[in-house]
Amino acid sequence: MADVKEMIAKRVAKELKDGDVVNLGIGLPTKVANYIPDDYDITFQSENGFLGLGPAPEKGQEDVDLINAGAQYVTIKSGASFFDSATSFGIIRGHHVDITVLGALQVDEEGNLANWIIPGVMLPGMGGAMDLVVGAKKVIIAMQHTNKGKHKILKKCTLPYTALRVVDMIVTEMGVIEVTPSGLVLTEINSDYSIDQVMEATEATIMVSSKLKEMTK
Amino acid sequence: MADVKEMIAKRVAKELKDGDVVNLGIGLPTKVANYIPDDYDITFQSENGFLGLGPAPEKGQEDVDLINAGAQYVTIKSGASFFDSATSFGIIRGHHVDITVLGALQVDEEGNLANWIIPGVMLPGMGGAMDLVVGAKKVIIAMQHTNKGKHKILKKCTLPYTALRVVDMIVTEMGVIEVTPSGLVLTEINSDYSIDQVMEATEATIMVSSKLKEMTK
Amino acid sequence: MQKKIKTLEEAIAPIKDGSVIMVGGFMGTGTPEILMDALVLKGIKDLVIICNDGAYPKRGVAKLIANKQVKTLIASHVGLNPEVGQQMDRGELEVILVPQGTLAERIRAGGTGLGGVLTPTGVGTIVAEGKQVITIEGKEYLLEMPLKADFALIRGSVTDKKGNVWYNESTRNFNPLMAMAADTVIVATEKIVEVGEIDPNNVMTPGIFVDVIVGGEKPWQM
Amino acid sequence: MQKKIKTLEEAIAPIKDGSVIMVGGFMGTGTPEILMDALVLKGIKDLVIICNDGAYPKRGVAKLIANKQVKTLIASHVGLNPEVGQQMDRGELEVILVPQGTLAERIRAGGTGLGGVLTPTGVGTIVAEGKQVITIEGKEYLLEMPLKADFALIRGSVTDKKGNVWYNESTRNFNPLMAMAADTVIVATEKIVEVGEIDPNNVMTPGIFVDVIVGGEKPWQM
Repeated sequence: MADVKEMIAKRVAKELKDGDVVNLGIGLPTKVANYIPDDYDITFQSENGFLGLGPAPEKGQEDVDLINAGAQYVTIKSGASFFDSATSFGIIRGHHVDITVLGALQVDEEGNLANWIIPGVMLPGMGGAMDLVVGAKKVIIAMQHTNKGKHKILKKCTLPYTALRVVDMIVTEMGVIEVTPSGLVLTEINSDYSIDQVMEATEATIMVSSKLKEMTK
Repeated sequence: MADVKEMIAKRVAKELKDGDVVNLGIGLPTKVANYIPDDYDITFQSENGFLGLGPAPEKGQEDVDLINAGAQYVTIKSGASFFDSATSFGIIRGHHVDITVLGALQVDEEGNLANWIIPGVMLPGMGGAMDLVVGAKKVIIAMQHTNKGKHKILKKCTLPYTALRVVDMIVTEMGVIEVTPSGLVLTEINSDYSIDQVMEATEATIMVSSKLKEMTK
Repeated sequence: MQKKIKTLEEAIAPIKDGSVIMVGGFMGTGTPEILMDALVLKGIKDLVIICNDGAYPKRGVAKLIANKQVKTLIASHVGLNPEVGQQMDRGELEVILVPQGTLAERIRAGGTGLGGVLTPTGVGTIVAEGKQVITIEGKEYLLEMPLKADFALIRGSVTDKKGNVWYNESTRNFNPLMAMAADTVIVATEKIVEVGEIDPNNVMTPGIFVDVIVGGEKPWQM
Repeated sequence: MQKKIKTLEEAIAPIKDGSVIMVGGFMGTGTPEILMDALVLKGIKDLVIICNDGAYPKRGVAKLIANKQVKTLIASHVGLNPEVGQQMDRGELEVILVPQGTLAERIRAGGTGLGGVLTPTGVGTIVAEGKQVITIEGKEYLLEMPLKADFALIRGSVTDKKGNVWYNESTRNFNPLMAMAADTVIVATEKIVEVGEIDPNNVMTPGIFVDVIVGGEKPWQM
């Protein structure tokens, strides 16, 4: 089996269309950039203030004025543009980002998302996440299906919300789940798992699409 | 007697302090720029999008990309800066303009201002005037005392308001009137006129300052 | 990369009778004149135009107004174009006047996903009619709502082939705001350059906002 | 012309215990480190710091936090500076978390005289607690209020002697917004140039906002 995170990133990458403006969260979502077809012109946004985010620089070639939202040194592509934080979040809130890919602590049947705080344990702050999920045209959650066996896809989130009814799609190592007005629908499944195994790893009610496909790995 | 408009402009200019940011309205107020001491560093704002407005260019030297808010070709001074209209009015509304000088159709005892519309007669639009008088730290009205004998300084404006309680000072060919919480106070008088003449040319109640001075011409 | 450079005709093809169109410029300076001329030629009607002003005769949006193509004009100032007043008097043109700073902020709100902004401008005046007044710490503000459009017609001084735009001097005005607030953004530009020729720091409208680039915009001939 | 260039010591002289200070930068990038160091040396306390984040140890505002000079931190993210959580747990530091886009917009509102803005961000979350919810066309928005400060500490890449500032790449972030929202604005800059050397079109913070210029800010040493 391919590395789980790489597999998830690879599947998410298929959701990106030529010409899209995309914002990738820190961690697993960042890997999505590695699976874009060469002939695609995808513009990556970095919410700290630019469009045209490129790959990490060679060691020793870092530009100290140029970091991404995860505080890593990065590069820009030709045609990039810089702006201030109000414009950056204007781009996000104003629905000019086609897709955002983020991790999650919990997602629920209504597409509600919790990914920024575990009261009493972890209080990092929401950063740009609340704006991103409210503003992006499509919100994809890329994460491992469970937290070491503990359910993350729930009937109802128990952690404080990041936002309500914002998630469009969940991609995990087990499959692809779409959030629809009638609930969660499993549309693709990793052939290493049975539908029962997916159900077991999910607290939320999941419908299985009549067109269920095999997930590419 | 010196030209009335020039005299008014000259007197208004005395209100400007070194380092001030100033926005001058179209017409008479524009002339204020001609009476600034040479050693003063005044920054003039043009609300169509820049700071550092300079004098009119020589004929034939016009730059077609560079107009002021009155649609006249202008120049910029060294150290100027350009920006978009939202930033321009952010500067105005955010109290970053020290003084604005505007004409008026009517001003009243409360410092209410009417200067943008005569219903059924003149409907030019308010342009930037409503923002300027609400946003500038000090609002000076520079105008002739009456409209060919018809009162303009009233107990209460009869024309639609530009804004309420915004005028700080009125400079006319007859004198200088300050708007205070207790009403209008004549602080300077042109020696060509008597106090009675000023009163007669003014519908509003005017108090005469105990420190009444002669207006410079 | 998608090809954004098109002919004038291709560029304005999707604009129809009744379209809501933002037009950049301040008294014509910063208005894409070749797009105005093309719309006059095309002759579509009942347009809703959002522009700072009514310009002056034979300049900018005044061309559309003179040609009776405009149903509604949302602007802050129309005093230098006598045709506006005449058409209003005859009931041919509706004019909605908005304070200039409020107009800028409403367009910005439309482009940046804000539900509205609170401004002190216009409180106690005609502008406040029909609007919600919200009092904060004893001070009154008007709730002003976002403005959006089907099209934004923008004038660039320098535009690269990805659509990154740089505006010279006072041509900038409403252009970058409108470029964020419309479904389709058409830039008529003086100069077209290769991608990378505009310093990424100095890009004023990022290319993601621009759908169509048309070359051939000229400096205004006085 | 007023002389704006001052020494570090002169520049921070008016900053006192309890001052409300906006600090530009995103995870330290774009933060004026020489001003942070000078404040640490000065040792004033009970500061209210408004900054995008808590940076990371030995960088930016983290220096002030580590030195126990901060009473309240208003930020969108504090997860990469463990000291913040520790001081919170001990009750030494109050942290007010604000979504990043809302933080930017609140600072912009403070600087541009808006009474507030309506944002969809945070609706239905902890962020909405105690805030007015306004429904427009069936959609809920939070009314978010302006933020202002006594001081803004800004990092310029290039600054002219009138105070016009140009920011390089991702150092821009909150700097131009904060420069409009504080009573006194101090810029620590890498390069000081003569007036006129920055193209007026590309000025990012107009000089009228800058009260004090301090030279000697260095590129960050990794």
